Amino acid sequence: MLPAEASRVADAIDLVWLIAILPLAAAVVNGVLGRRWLGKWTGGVATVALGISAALGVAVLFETIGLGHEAKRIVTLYEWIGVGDFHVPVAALVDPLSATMVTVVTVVSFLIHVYSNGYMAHDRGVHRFFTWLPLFVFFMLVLVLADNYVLMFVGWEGVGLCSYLLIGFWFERPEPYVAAKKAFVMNRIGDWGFTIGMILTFFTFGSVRFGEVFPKVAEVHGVDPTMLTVIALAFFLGATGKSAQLPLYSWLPDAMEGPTPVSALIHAATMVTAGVYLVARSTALFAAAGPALLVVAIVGAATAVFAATIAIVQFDIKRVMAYSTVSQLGYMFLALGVGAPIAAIFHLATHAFFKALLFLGSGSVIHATEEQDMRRMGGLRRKLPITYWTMLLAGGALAAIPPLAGFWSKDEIVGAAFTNGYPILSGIGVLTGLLTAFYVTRALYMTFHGEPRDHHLYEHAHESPAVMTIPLLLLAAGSVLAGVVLGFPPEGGFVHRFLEPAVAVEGAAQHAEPELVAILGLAATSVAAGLIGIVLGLAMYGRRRPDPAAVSRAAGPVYTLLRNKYYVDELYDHRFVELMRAAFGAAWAFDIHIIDGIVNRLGWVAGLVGGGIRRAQTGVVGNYALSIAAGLVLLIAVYGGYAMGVLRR
Amino acid sequence: MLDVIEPILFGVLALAIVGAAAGVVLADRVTTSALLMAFTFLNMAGMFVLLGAETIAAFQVLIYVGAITVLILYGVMFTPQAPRAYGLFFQKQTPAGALIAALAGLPVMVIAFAFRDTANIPPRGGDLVPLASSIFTDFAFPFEVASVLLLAAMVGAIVLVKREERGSGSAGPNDTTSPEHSRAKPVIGRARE
Amino acid sequence: MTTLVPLGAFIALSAALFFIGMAGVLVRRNAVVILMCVELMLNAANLALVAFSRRLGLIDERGSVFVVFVFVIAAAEVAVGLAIVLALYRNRPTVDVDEVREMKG
Amino acid sequence: MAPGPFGIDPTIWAALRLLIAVVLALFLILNGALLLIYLERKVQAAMQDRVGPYHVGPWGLLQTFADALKLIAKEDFRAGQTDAAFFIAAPALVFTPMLASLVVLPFGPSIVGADLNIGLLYLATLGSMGVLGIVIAGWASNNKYSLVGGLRSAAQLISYEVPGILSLVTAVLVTGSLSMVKITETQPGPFTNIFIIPLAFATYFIAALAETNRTPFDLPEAESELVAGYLTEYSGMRWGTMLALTEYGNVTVVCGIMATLWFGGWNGSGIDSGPITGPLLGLLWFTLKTYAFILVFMWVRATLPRLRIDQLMTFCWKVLIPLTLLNLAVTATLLIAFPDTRVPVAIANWLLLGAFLVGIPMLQERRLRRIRERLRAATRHAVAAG
Repeated sequence: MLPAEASRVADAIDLVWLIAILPLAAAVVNGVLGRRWLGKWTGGVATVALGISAALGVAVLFETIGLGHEAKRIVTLYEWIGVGDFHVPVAALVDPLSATMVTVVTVVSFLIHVYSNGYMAHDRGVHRFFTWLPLFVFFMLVLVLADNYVLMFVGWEGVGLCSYLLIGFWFERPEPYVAAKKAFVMNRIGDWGFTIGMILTFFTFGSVRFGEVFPKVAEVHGVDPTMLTVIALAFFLGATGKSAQLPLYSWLPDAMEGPTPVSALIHAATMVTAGVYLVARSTALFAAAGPALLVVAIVGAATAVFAATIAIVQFDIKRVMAYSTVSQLGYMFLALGVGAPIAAIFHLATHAFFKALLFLGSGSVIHATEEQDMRRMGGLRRKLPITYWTMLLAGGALAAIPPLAGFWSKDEIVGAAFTNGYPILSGIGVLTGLLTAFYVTRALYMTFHGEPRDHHLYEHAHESPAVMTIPLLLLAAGSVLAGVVLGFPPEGGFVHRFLEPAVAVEGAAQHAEPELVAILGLAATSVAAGLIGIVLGLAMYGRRRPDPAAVSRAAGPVYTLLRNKYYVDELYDHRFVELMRAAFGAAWAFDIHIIDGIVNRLGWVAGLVGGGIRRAQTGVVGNYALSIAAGLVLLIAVYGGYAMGVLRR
Repeated sequence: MLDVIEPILFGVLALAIVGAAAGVVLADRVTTSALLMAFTFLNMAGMFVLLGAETIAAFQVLIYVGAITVLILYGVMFTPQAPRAYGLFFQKQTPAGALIAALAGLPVMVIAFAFRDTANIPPRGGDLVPLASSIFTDFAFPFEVASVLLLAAMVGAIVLVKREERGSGSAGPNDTTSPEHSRAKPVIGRARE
Repeated sequence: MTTLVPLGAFIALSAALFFIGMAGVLVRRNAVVILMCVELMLNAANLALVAFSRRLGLIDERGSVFVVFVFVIAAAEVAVGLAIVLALYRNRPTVDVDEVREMKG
Repeated sequence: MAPGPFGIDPTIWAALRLLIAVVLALFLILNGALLLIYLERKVQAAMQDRVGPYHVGPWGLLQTFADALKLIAKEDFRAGQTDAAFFIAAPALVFTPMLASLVVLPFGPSIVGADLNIGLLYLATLGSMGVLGIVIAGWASNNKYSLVGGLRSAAQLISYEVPGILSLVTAVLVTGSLSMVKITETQPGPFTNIFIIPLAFATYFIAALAETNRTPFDLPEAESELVAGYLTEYSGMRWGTMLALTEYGNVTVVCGIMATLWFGGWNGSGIDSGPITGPLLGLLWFTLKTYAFILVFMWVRATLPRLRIDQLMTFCWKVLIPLTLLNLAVTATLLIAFPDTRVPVAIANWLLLGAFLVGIPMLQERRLRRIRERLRAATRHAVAAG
């Protein structure tokens, strides 16, 4: 507790640490007692804990809103590392940005926990699941609430670990743990970037605390811009790893091997947005480092369109969602890049809702049909009405159909890109919007409409239990309303007024006054693009003209390229991996021959010395006692000498 | 006439203590030593009474005579003292030990007499309340630690003495005395070759 | 009321007892006897403590408190020590400390 | 130190009182022992529907005197291999503490040898000293029965000291003093400690039975297993000292402690009726209470069978000590919580006592059932094996 706040009466913000501790407690309880005693009840434990922390999260959010513009408070628990001038307190930074993130994380997590109670009910490892999922939430909250890079890194690694554990949850089958390994390794590359950025930050600014770093950035002739750029790019590398951007995106689609709630929570709503959060949090840094921002924007845009094109041709419903996630994250980075962090966070929030909903919906479909391949589905809307309608809403939101949530946020990104002077990027955004609308239509149509292609499957399909559908409905409400409530009117909505102080930095070009015409034009364009995409999708998959098969045949090589995801995985495997092998081989040889060699020599010397000394160890207790007594006599002699003045100090 | 009682008591007790202690060291049979030790402790309790520490005296008898001596007698009786073919003392280090003890002891005893002043004594048994209060207030934490120590000692003693049923390898001594114990210093052994 | 015996007498007695015990520890080869001698040394320490706490006339019996702790230590020591002796005796029928030198370096 | 009456120098007065107390105690013990033995035999006889001693003197009153004479007149015999010094020292070692412990027993108002303000601690201390003599006796008579008996007895006494002392401490917590006289004075009314801490009384009663080697805890001299335990090699007046005097003296002492701590000691009607009659009445009350408990001891002896050594230890370490510890903790907590009323303590204690009386038999029942099942399974297995 900072001295300034010592006098203030405690309130929700002072309890903010509790939000993070509760999931941890749940994880510990389930981890210790789960296997033997709790069993199925672990779900209950975790859900209750998450419920409480979600309530607290909302409370914190409202309180932060109440605080208005000076809403920035640091709740220090204790000092974790204090070495010289390197201080790492365990402290929570509560400001609009983190409050928003906390709310999104806790609420979505809570809903997904509720959902998981139904989804994982029949799984043998349910206690493992409910140990790691709350643990993940804990680390995510640490990441979000951290007031310095080191603590943030703790959460960063923690969520990586949990995602590894949860992707490989069904480790009996080969694919999951291969995917888990892949995700972990790729995240490691990103984490390496993060580490570099952290170290450089400390050496440059002499601190890792946001509150101390950013002001130093702001002052004009503080540090040389190249260093800033390096730091920013290093952090951005970490962001690409965690948020599955080019070139480190390819683990995310494979991560779909995990249970669907995991995909929804970790790989759609929360963890993958950590990168976005990192960049948004470091807005001051990035804004000061000009070229870095451009890189961010370009990478984001490229990822967006790239992933969208792949998503078009996937047949696994979850993989479609995965690539869509990648491309939406691309949007967010685009927004960050063009200097509209608020839009990015806004899109993050809305996306969290509707993408989680899409995943949970597809999860409910999978739960109903034991099938992920859309080619064997179809006509399911009669069987799964709730799932169908909720997913339809979410799809609309994803396709940016007004007035659904996605429209507002995505429109703002495109608009920001345009008004801030990146017309090409905003064009790419619009194009991506078209593609997005197309593949989401395709996915929904193939799943729910048309004639059932697999009657056996169709017969056995059944609507999910209430414990799974209720979260769907709540999320649907979220993905319908979030946009209007937060983002209306555009560029001046509540979210802007709220987030303004958190990300405001001079030099960030987000105050370019947009004129109404441009806004409306852009909105119209993106909506038009979305509608085109939808119409196209309906045309192709609804009444088969043009017939998708024909189209794919027509665009043969392109189609194969897309089907194989641009051969990125193969590229990685063949080039990089071999390269790494060679390098590490050399390192290994060095370690064995030089390092170990030295250690062995030293050990040998120690052995010689010991061999000499050990003669003193006669093994007879009496002798030892004798030596002790001799020491005592010496002691007495010395003190006696002092006492009698024979010796003097 | 009461003025002589106390020095006389002190003298008697002191003689008894020193004599019995010497007996403990020199006695041929272990049981004798044990009993003499108990006797020493009893006289020491008398010393404490003389110093006006009745509570301590009571504890002294309770613990040393009542518990420790009996325990030691147990030890004596569970380890039958086989008739020795050799002497009572170490061959080599006995003179050295005695010499060291004397060297250290005599000057200390001489110096000790530097304390000329006399001890002031609370009314009889008056040390009970202050003792208790200071143990449970200022020394509460050491007290707890001591209790933990006792617990640890109890468990350790039980584990050490317990015969291991069906190889629940709890008895440490097997390891210290087993012949393959020489494996325990491989590095040095190899380094010497 | 004060003792008529000078404090030094008590201290000297305690020293004598202590060094007798030490001599015993040094010269005897029987483990049990060595334990007893250690007890003697501890007890000598007790006497010194009580005597000094008397001399300083502390009202809260600091010295006696430490005596109580010494009791605890003594009890623990004798319990564990005897346990070791018994365990040792079980493996080789001797209680003479100089016949046990497996720890010889 | 209070100035003595009749203008005697206080120290001398204290010495005088000590002398009086010792004489009184010796008298009480020596005659008391004879009386008690007679009483025991009579009571046992009555309970077993026999007549008991009736030849010597009216109703056989002089029987035990005759026995004492016989013991004294016996030859001072010592078996060959015994260890003379220890063998002779042992009876003294057990007899002395018992005698010394009579010093602090408050027989009546101003009939106390010495009112130490650590009196109870003193008693516990002396109680623990007796063990030494028994071990020595067992060891010195160089006889395996004696040795085993001595070791058993020592183990038993040391083990049962713990619950005994813990129970005493509970009582001390309630009365707030270690001085026997003060303890007596704190409970003048009819509502003595027994109504406040009955559980402590029960536990102490059991522990006292064990500490005095009375049935059902008289394992050390279990004829059926080890002839007469540590007494095997003893005969004549040594045996008399050891068994008759010491054992019955100890019984008297513990019963006196019980009477003092839980039943108000000398308190009774008319103890302040005068400088002479008051003390005498107090003495009367104290003696009555004490002998009541002694009779209970005899009753127990006539009723209960002897335990097995492992049952003895199990009961002490797994039942009695945890119970007393719990009781102590609860009492202390409640005393701290409600410093000015004893009612919560009383309630808690009665509840615990009820739990004890109900729970122990149930646990025992369960254990027995489990053992029977195991046996049955074992036999079945054996049969199956062929």
